Amino acid sequence: MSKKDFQNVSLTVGPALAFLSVFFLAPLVIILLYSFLSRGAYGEIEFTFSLKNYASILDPLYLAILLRSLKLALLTTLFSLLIGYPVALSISQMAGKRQFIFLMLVIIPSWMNLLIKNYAWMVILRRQGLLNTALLTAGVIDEPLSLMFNEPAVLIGLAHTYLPFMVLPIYAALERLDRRLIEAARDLGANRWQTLWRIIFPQSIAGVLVGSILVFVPALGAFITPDLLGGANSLMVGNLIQNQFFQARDWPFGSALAICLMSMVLLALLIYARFAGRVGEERVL
Amino acid sequence: MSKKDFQNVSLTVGPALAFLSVFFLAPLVIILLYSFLSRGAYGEIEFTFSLKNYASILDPLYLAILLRSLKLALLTTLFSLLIGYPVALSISQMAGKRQFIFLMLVIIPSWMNLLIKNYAWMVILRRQGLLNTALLTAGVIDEPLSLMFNEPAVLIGLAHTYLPFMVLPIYAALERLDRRLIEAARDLGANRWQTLWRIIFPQSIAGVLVGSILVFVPALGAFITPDLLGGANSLMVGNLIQNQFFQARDWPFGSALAICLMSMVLLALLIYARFAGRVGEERVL
Amino acid sequence: MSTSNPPDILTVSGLTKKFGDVVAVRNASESFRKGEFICILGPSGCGKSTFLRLIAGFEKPDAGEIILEGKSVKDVEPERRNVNTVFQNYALFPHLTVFNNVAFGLKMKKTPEDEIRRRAGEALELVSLTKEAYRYPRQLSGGQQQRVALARAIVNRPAILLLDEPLAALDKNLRLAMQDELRKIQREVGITFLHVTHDQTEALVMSDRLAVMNEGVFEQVGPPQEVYNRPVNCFIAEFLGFSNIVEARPLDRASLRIVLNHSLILQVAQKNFPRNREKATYLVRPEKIALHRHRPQHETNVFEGVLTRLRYAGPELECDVQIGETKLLAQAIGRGEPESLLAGERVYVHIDPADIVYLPGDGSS
Amino acid sequence: MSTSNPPDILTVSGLTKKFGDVVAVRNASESFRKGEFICILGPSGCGKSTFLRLIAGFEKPDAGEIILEGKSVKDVEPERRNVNTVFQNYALFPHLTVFNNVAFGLKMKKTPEDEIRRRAGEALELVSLTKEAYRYPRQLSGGQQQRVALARAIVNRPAILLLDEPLAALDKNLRLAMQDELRKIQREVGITFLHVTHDQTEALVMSDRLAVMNEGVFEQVGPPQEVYNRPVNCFIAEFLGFSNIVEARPLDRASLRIVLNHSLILQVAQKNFPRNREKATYLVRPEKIALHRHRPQHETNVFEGVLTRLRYAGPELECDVQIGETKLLAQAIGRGEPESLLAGERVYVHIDPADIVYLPGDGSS
Repeated sequence: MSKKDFQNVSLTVGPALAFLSVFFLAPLVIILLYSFLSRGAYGEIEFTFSLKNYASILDPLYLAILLRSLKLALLTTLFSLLIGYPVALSISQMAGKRQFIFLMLVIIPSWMNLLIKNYAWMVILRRQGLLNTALLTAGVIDEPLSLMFNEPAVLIGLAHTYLPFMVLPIYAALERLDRRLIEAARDLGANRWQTLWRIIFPQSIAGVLVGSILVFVPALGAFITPDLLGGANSLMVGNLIQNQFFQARDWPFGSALAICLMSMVLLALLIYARFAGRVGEERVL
Repeated sequence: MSKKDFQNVSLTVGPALAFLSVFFLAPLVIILLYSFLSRGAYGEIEFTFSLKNYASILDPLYLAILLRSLKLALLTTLFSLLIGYPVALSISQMAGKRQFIFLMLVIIPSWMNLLIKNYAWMVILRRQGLLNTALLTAGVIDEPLSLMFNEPAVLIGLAHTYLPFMVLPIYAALERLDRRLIEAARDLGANRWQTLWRIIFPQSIAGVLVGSILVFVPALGAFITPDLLGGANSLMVGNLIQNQFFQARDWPFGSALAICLMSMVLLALLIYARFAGRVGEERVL
Repeated sequence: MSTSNPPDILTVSGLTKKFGDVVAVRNASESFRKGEFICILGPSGCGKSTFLRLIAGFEKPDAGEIILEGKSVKDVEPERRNVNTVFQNYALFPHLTVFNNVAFGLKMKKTPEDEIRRRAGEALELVSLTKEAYRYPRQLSGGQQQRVALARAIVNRPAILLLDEPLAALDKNLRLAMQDELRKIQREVGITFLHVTHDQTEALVMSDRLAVMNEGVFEQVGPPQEVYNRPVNCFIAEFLGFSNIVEARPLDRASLRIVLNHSLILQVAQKNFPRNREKATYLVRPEKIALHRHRPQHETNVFEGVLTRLRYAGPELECDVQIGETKLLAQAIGRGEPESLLAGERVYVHIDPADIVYLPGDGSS
Repeated sequence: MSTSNPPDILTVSGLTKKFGDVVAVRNASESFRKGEFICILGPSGCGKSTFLRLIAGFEKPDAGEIILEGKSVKDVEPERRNVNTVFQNYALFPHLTVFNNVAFGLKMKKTPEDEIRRRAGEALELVSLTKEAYRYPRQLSGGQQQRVALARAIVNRPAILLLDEPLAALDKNLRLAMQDELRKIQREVGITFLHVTHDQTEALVMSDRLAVMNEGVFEQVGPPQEVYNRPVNCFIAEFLGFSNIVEARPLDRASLRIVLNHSLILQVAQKNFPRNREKATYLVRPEKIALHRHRPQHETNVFEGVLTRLRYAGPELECDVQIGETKLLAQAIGRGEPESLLAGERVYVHIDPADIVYLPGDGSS
C-alpha cells in the first residue's frame, strides 16, 4: 500500500494533528505577543505595542547575565565533551557484559531527579558540608571554604546533570562505527593513536555534535542549578526569567527575555544544522 | 584489532571512568545515607541511625501526595499515549517533506524552556488570562473561572511538556516497521483498520513502552509544573522534597522522600524491562 | 490460442505505470493460463517487480486493464483481489506464530475456526512444517521461513500466486532444492504461479513459459528452450547466457550462404537466412561451437583456427578461438578431446547450420 | 620443492586459533611462494577468514608460527607487518577522498609528499581511477570502490596481499569482469595474492594454486584442475561441483575391474584401483558421463540405461540415468546428439576408465 493510499487513515487523525500544532505552537505565539506589551503599575498587562522590553535587555546588568549564561553553557559543553569522549570511547571498546554495566552506570543516575542531584551537591559543597568537614577533620584547612554560590559550583552541577547527554550520542556513534575501518587503518600502518585521531574521531563527529547540542541547549536555559548552587553573582538567564514572572511580575519583560533565550537556542541549532550538514555530506555512506 | 587488544587504550581512560562512576553514584549514596539520619532542632544533621524518616512517609498527608503523584504521572502517560499515537502514526505515513515539517513541529517546542512553557499556560489559564478574557468578552460566562491551581491544569502542563517524548519513540518504531508487513496484511485480506490493529500496533509496542517510560518517570518527579500550575491541593512528591530541603530544612526527611521517589522510578523501570523483554522476544528478528 | 489449452486466468492489456518521469511498466499486454508456471525474468530495475505489484494491487496503473478471472480488478483494493503474494524477504509477521501467520488470511475472511485449523494444517503439511507450527518466524531458518511464506499465501487458494524473487535470499544449495520443491508444490496445487526472478538459470529450469522483461516491456514470451535457443534480439541473447553476436551479409539465397566479417562464409538453415539484402545480426551460442584437433569429414561450416585462450571452470571449458579476423568464444564440457586441447594449438571449428540463429529484432533495418 | 621455483614468502606451521570451544583454524601448515595467486576456498564458517586475519595480525594465534619473508611475525602488530588486506566490504574511509584513502598507508610511513603523490597516482592509474581521485567513496559504484580498496593496499607494495572475498558484494557480470582484472593486476605487480572465497567457479578460474579448507583444516592444496579432477575426499568432490559418489568393491586386479552396487562391473585406470580389498569410494563427475542413442563401438564401460529425467539449464543439460539399480547424474552440453534426447528414452552410457576417480580420503578403512 503506497503512502498516498494510506492517507485515508491520516485524514482521520488529521484533526488531532491540527490540534497539536496549536498545542505546541500556542505558547510560543503567546510569549512572542506578550513580549511587545508593557507592565502596568500593579503588575497588570497594558495592551500597547512597544519595543522597550527588548531595549531593557541591553541594560549592562542584564547583558552581563546573558553573557554569563552563554559562557557557563559553553564551558559546560566543553567540560562534558572532554570527560565524556574518553568515557564513551572506553565503554564502546568494552566486552558485551561490562559494556552494559557501565552504560547503566551512566544512564541510571540520569533518571534521578534534578532536584535530588543538586541537593546532593549542596550536601557535599556547602559550608558545613562533607568536603569541608573532611578537610577540617584532616587538618588541611582551618576554617570552612566557600565552595558553593560561585560559578565553578554551577559548572559542576550542570556538567553532572548533562554529561549523560554527551556520553550517549558519542557512544552511539562509536558503536555504529565499522570496526573494519579500525582494522584497515592498522593494516595500513597506523598505530593506535593515529587510528584514534585520524579514523575514529572523524567518524564520531556526528555524535559529538549531537551531544554538544543536547548539553548546550538545556544548560543555557538552566535555572534550578544556578538557583541552588550559584549565588547572586552566578545568576543565569533562566533565573532572570523566573524572577520577572514570579517576583517582579513584569510578564512582558519576562517574555522578551524568554524570546531572547529561545533566539539563542535557535541560533545554536542553526549552527549545529550547518555543521551536521557538512559532516553528513562525508558520512552518508 | 580485537576488543581485547584495544584495552591498552581503555587503560589510559580507565581513571576517567573510575572517577565518573563515583561522580555518578556519589549523589545517590549520599542521599541514601542522609535518609537514615535525623534533623536537629536548628536544621542541622544529627548523625544517628534511624528509620523514622521512612516511618514519617506513612503519614496520611504524605501518602496522599505520593498517591496523587502516581495518579497524575499515570494519567499524563495515558493522555500522552492517546494523543501521541495517532500523531506519530499520522506523521509516519506522510511523504518525506511534510513528514520533516511535522516532526519539527513536535520537536522544536520541546527545546523550549520548561519555565516558559508553564508561564505560557499561566498566561492562558489564570483568572485574568486569555481564556477567561475571551469567554467573558464572548459573554459565555459572567465571571472568571478558576482554571488554574487544580489537578487538570497540572495534567495539561505535564502532558504538554512530555508529549514529544511519547511521539518520538512511537514514530521511530513506526518508521522502522517493514512496509511489506502492511502490504502482506492487505494482500491476505485485512482492511486498513484490521492492518492497523493486528499488524501495525503490535509492531510498535516497543516504541509505546519506551515512550511511556520517558513520560512517566519525569512526570512522577515533576515539581515546577505542579508548583506553577497546581495549587496547595495539587502538590506532588517533587514539591514535597523541594520543600523539605529548602523551607523545612529537614534534609534527612527530604532524602528519605527522594529515596522513596527513586524507588518508584526503579519499580517503573523494572516493570518496563519485564515488558520490553517479553516484547523483545517476539521482535528480535 | 487453441481450445485444448486451459482458459486464461489473467489478462493484462496496455498496462502502464510511471513513477515521475520513469516508465516502470510500458504498455504491457499478455495472457496467462490456469495452472501455468510463468517466470518473469529481467535485470534489476526492468519493471518486473512493479508488474507484480500492479497485479497484487499495491500500485495503481496509470493506464491499461487487468482482467482476473474474467473481471476487471484495476480499481479493486489488494485485500479484495483473489491473488496472494510471496514477498522477497518473506514479510512474515514477527509477532505471530507460524500457525497464526498461515491462518491470518483465513481469519480475515471470517472462516470458521475448525476450517481454519484444518486448512492451515494442510498447508503446513504441504510445506513440511507441521512440527514448527507454534514457533515464531525468527526461530526458523531462511528456507523454513520461505516455506511459511508460501503456505501463508497458498492456504487462501488464490487464482494466482505472485512470487517476488522468493529464492534470492537463500544460499546456493538451498536455492536449488527450493526450485525443485516450488515446482513440485505448484503441480500439486495447480495454481498459476507468476514468479519474478533475475536469475537466468532459475528461470530456464523452473518455467513452463518464460517472459523476458527489459525497460518495462515484455521483450519475448515463450517456452524457455525456445527463448534460449531462438531469442528475438541481442539483449535477450546476451542476458540469457554467453553468446557470440556477429554481423553478416547474405551471399547466396540458393545455397543459404552468408558472409561474416567479409571473409568467413557460413551456411545457415533456411529459416535463418536474412529477410533483407543488407547486413543481419546472428547469434552463435558458445556451446554450439565444436572444436576438433583433426578436420571433421562430411560436415559443412568447418574452419581452421587457433585456440588463443583456455579458461578452466570446473565442468566447463571456455575457449577463445581466432579464425582469421573473427574471434569466437566456444564452450565445451571437460571430457574427451576438448579437455586435451592446449592454448596456442591449431583447431578445427565446426558449427551446425541450424545453430547460427538470426536475430530479427536487431540490425535488420 | 624444486630449486627452480620462486622462494617461499610465507610459511605457516601448526597454526591454531580457537574462539572459546570452537577451533576456527586447526594446526594449519602450508607454504606460499612469491608471485603466486592462491585461492582459499571453503564453505562459510570453515575458518578461511580467520586464517587471513591471523596472517594480517588482527587475531593472535593460540599456537603455531607465521614466517613472513623469513622472519616470525607471530607477535608483530598489524601495522608493522608487511602485508595488506582488501576487505570484504572494502572498509574505505568514508571521510577521506579516494586519493587520501590510497595515500593513507604511505602517510603513516612518513613517505615524502612528492613520492606519495607519485605512487598513489600510479596506483590509481593501475586501477583506472585517476579521474575519480578527488571523489569520496560514497560517490563511487561498487566496482569502483572495490578498485580503490585494491589500490589502497597495493600502493604499499606488501609482500603479500590478502583478499577477503573482495568480489562477493558485486553483481554477476561485474564479478566476472573483476576476476579477469584482478588476475591481470596481480601479474603486473607480481605480489603474492592470498584470495579467500566461497565461490567455487571463482576459485577454479582465478588461482594458480587452490587450497580447500573445511572445519579449520586445509583439506587439499594444489593446482585447480588437479583438485577438481582428483579430489582427495567426498567433501571436496561435492563442494567443488555436482558429483556421482559411488561405493565399489575391487573385483580383479589384473583386468582393473571393480563392482558397483553388486551389479555394475567397471574398468578403472591403474592408479584408481583401490589399495585394499574392501569397499572403496569413487567419484564420477556428471560431465564425464557420455550419453549415446546407439551403442558406441570399441569402448569399455558401456552400459544400457534409461533417461529418467531431463533438466534444461541453458547451455547445459542435466540428465538422470537409471542403469539397473544405479542412478547416475550426467551433464551434457546442449549441442548435437545429447540435445535431441528425450526423457524416458533408452540410452547408452559410456564412462572412460580414467574418469572413475578413487577417493583415498573416504571409505578406504
